Amino acid sequence: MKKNRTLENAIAAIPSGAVIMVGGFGNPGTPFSLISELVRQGQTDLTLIKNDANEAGHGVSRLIENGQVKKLITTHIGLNKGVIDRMNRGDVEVQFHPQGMLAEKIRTAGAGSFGFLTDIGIDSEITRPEDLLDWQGKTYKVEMALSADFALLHAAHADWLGNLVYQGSAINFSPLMAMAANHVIVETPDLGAPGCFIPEQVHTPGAFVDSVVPLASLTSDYGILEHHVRR
Amino acid sequence: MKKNRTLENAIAAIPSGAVIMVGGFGNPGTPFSLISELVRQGQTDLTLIKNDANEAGHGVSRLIENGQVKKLITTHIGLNKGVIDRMNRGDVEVQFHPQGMLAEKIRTAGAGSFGFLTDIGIDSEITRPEDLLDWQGKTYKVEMALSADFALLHAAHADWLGNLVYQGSAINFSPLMAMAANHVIVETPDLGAPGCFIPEQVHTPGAFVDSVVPLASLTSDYGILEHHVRR
Amino acid sequence: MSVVERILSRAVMEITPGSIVNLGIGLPTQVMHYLPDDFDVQIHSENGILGAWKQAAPEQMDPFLIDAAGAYVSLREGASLFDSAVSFAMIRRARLDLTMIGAFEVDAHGNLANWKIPGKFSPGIGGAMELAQKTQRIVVLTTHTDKHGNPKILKTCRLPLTAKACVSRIISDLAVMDVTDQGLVVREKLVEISDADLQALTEAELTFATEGGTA
Amino acid sequence: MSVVERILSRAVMEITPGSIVNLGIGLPTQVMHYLPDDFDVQIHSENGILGAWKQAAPEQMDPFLIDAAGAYVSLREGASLFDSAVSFAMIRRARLDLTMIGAFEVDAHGNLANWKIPGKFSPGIGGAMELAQKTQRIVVLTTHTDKHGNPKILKTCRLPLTAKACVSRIISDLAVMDVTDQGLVVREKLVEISDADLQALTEAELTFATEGGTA
Repeated sequence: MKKNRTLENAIAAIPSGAVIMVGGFGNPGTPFSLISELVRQGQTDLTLIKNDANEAGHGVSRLIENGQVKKLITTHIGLNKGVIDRMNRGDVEVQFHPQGMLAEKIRTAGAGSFGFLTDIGIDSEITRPEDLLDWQGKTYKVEMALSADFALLHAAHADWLGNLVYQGSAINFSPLMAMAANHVIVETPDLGAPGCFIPEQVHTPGAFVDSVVPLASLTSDYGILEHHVRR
Repeated sequence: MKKNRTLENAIAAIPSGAVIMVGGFGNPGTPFSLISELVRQGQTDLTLIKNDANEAGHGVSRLIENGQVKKLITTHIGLNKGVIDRMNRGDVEVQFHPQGMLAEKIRTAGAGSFGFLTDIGIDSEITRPEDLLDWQGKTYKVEMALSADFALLHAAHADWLGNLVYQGSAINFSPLMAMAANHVIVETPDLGAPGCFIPEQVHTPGAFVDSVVPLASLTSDYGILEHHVRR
Repeated sequence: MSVVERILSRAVMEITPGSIVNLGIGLPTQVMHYLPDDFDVQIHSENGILGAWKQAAPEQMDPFLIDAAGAYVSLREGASLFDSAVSFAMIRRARLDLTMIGAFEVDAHGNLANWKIPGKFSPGIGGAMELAQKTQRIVVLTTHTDKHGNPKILKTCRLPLTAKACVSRIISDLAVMDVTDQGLVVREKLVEISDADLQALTEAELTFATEGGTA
Repeated sequence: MSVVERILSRAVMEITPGSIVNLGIGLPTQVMHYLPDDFDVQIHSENGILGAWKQAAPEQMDPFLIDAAGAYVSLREGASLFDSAVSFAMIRRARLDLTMIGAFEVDAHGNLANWKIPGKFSPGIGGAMELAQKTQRIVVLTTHTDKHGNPKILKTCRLPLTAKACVSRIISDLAVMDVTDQGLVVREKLVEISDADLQALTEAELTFATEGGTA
């Protein structure tokens, strides 16, 4: 069953108020084209789940700058002073998690489980008394699963069954989000026919993917950020 | 740092009484050569964690038949009547888990977490009242993490940093066990130098692996089981 | 047509094009051999395969590639291979459209017992609980009675349950029955048999949607 | 030699051959550039890299391959790339030998505060908590005092903690100090400074293992 969709159709499935996971750690893995279309279509009151806020004028930062985002669930936004300012002004609610806890909360939803027991941050101010569980003689912090209505992902390669292969450091949260979201939309510059992958090398099996959007080319968004080049 | 070991040296690290995870679902992924050496060295009072008990005369069944195993933590031993009989006689203690729960308990230990909340089997006789947790208005079953002293794994390909690539249906529990055991021993018929893998295609990063044992060849244990061939 | 053939040839009609299907150990795994070679389906095997297919020719048989029942399978184009945690994530996230599964007992409430006969047979749970509890649609394949002629389709299961209220449809060698809020409804008969005779072989009460129609 | 150079050139000596090391954002990431090109080490970056290495030549720079600080890295032979769950599993399972990390404050008990200055700077937690809490050895790289000359090495941290009692060693621009059960012990001085002057710049009480020895 072919999962190919146009950019417009794929994003039109998203209603205002949706909870959306967005792949990417910094630029790599950020689905810039899907995000651009979401900016164009203008859905509002979105809750975003992404490792970071990208940088000013890029990726999810554009959704935040455009006032489409109610809440951001993330780990670190230190490279985006504009979003920090909006958070401080109360324009957007920001919820921070330790990075591996965010990954694991998403993965837990993706595994069809409801929460997990950890000791990360258990002695820190991020842990509230009501998060603590005494169980079989020890104390744990309970981290609940984090799911979403949609996931927007970038894959280096895909086939039209939805099998995905990622590249470089662009893997990051994407395989976890593919498992955790109810409707998974993937953009790719390289859409092949089934059989184009070695089966052991598929990162995300097509069963987790709902829509695949082929990109004719990658815009400059996907290129080198000159200010991160060491001189 | 080279992680190459001889078969004898690698297995000699295991003391009697050890808790050992063994990869493989049926034959594929079963580290027959590591197991043979463990039979030869004769460590006893072992606790094994493996999806199944292999078949009579093969793999972990040999350890059980040889009286080296105190306890088996598994999901299904229907293809091994001899081990079922030993279980029924009380010669070996057998603990059953739903297959995906066993996988997830191992993976939870591998993620450095302590347990997870599920609803699998919550209405069945496998769930005891003391496994149930009321949390934020809902009832969950708590499944605790399952770790081990050692993992014995088979990889189709490895390098001497411990990077592993599996093949076919031999992936199964191996990447999870590599994360969950304190000392991970891997056999492989194809040991290469670092650089032999495409970095995105490594299934188990070398950080999780302690010893790699090169095999000169694969014995008949690794071949087709004629009685499973459909005529 | 043997009893098994009758069940399998009806069971194969349950598989809709484009779907993801798990075929349990026993009768269900044999359904694959009734599918046309070009049928658009992805067979999931819980040991880490999506896109398993019929046994390869002898010279292409791969000892490192079996399904959960131990059979040497091949792979279709577009297949993927993955670890057991991902495989069961797929199941628990309800990404499977259909699981066909065997039964020791099944009942009018859709309860399924297929993993344990206390004191007699206890090989373990395997993947059955998660498949039964989480697949979107469960179809049970079973002989209508056991080898002693006793009903396997009961008012209420007596054996330890695999999962509660999970079964949508039962295909036996005699009939196709749906689990509904009003109990079991016979949709088709697979042999010439009267309503009364079919009911006599069934502990659960049957309603006949086919009454006076097909036989 | 600048203050930064002094810290980094001492810090690089902490990296033992064959080890797995994470270099935190800020000063620590720059330590890599002080390593010889053939040094046997695997640099872990929490965005999913084991075996990250120095920036590639411009024509080989890959926009899809950055470290956690955003720098365009290359890969060494034997590198692997993986998802964030695996990356943090590696951290929480203590498969990292060493993390070098920056600090707002660090104290005599080995407590570390480096993620939040309430009311002033709150960019998020990132990977710091898990790295600090779970790496086998934590070495803090920091200027001895802040830009106003106030001590950063305290009796007890005042800012929200990243992790308790996690730091093994502190390398400042002035000295190398170990966290011990008896408090901070100065192992080396990196500049000509008297014990009294070093103590004056440090809120935590210092013990001088180097007393009368090296200066």
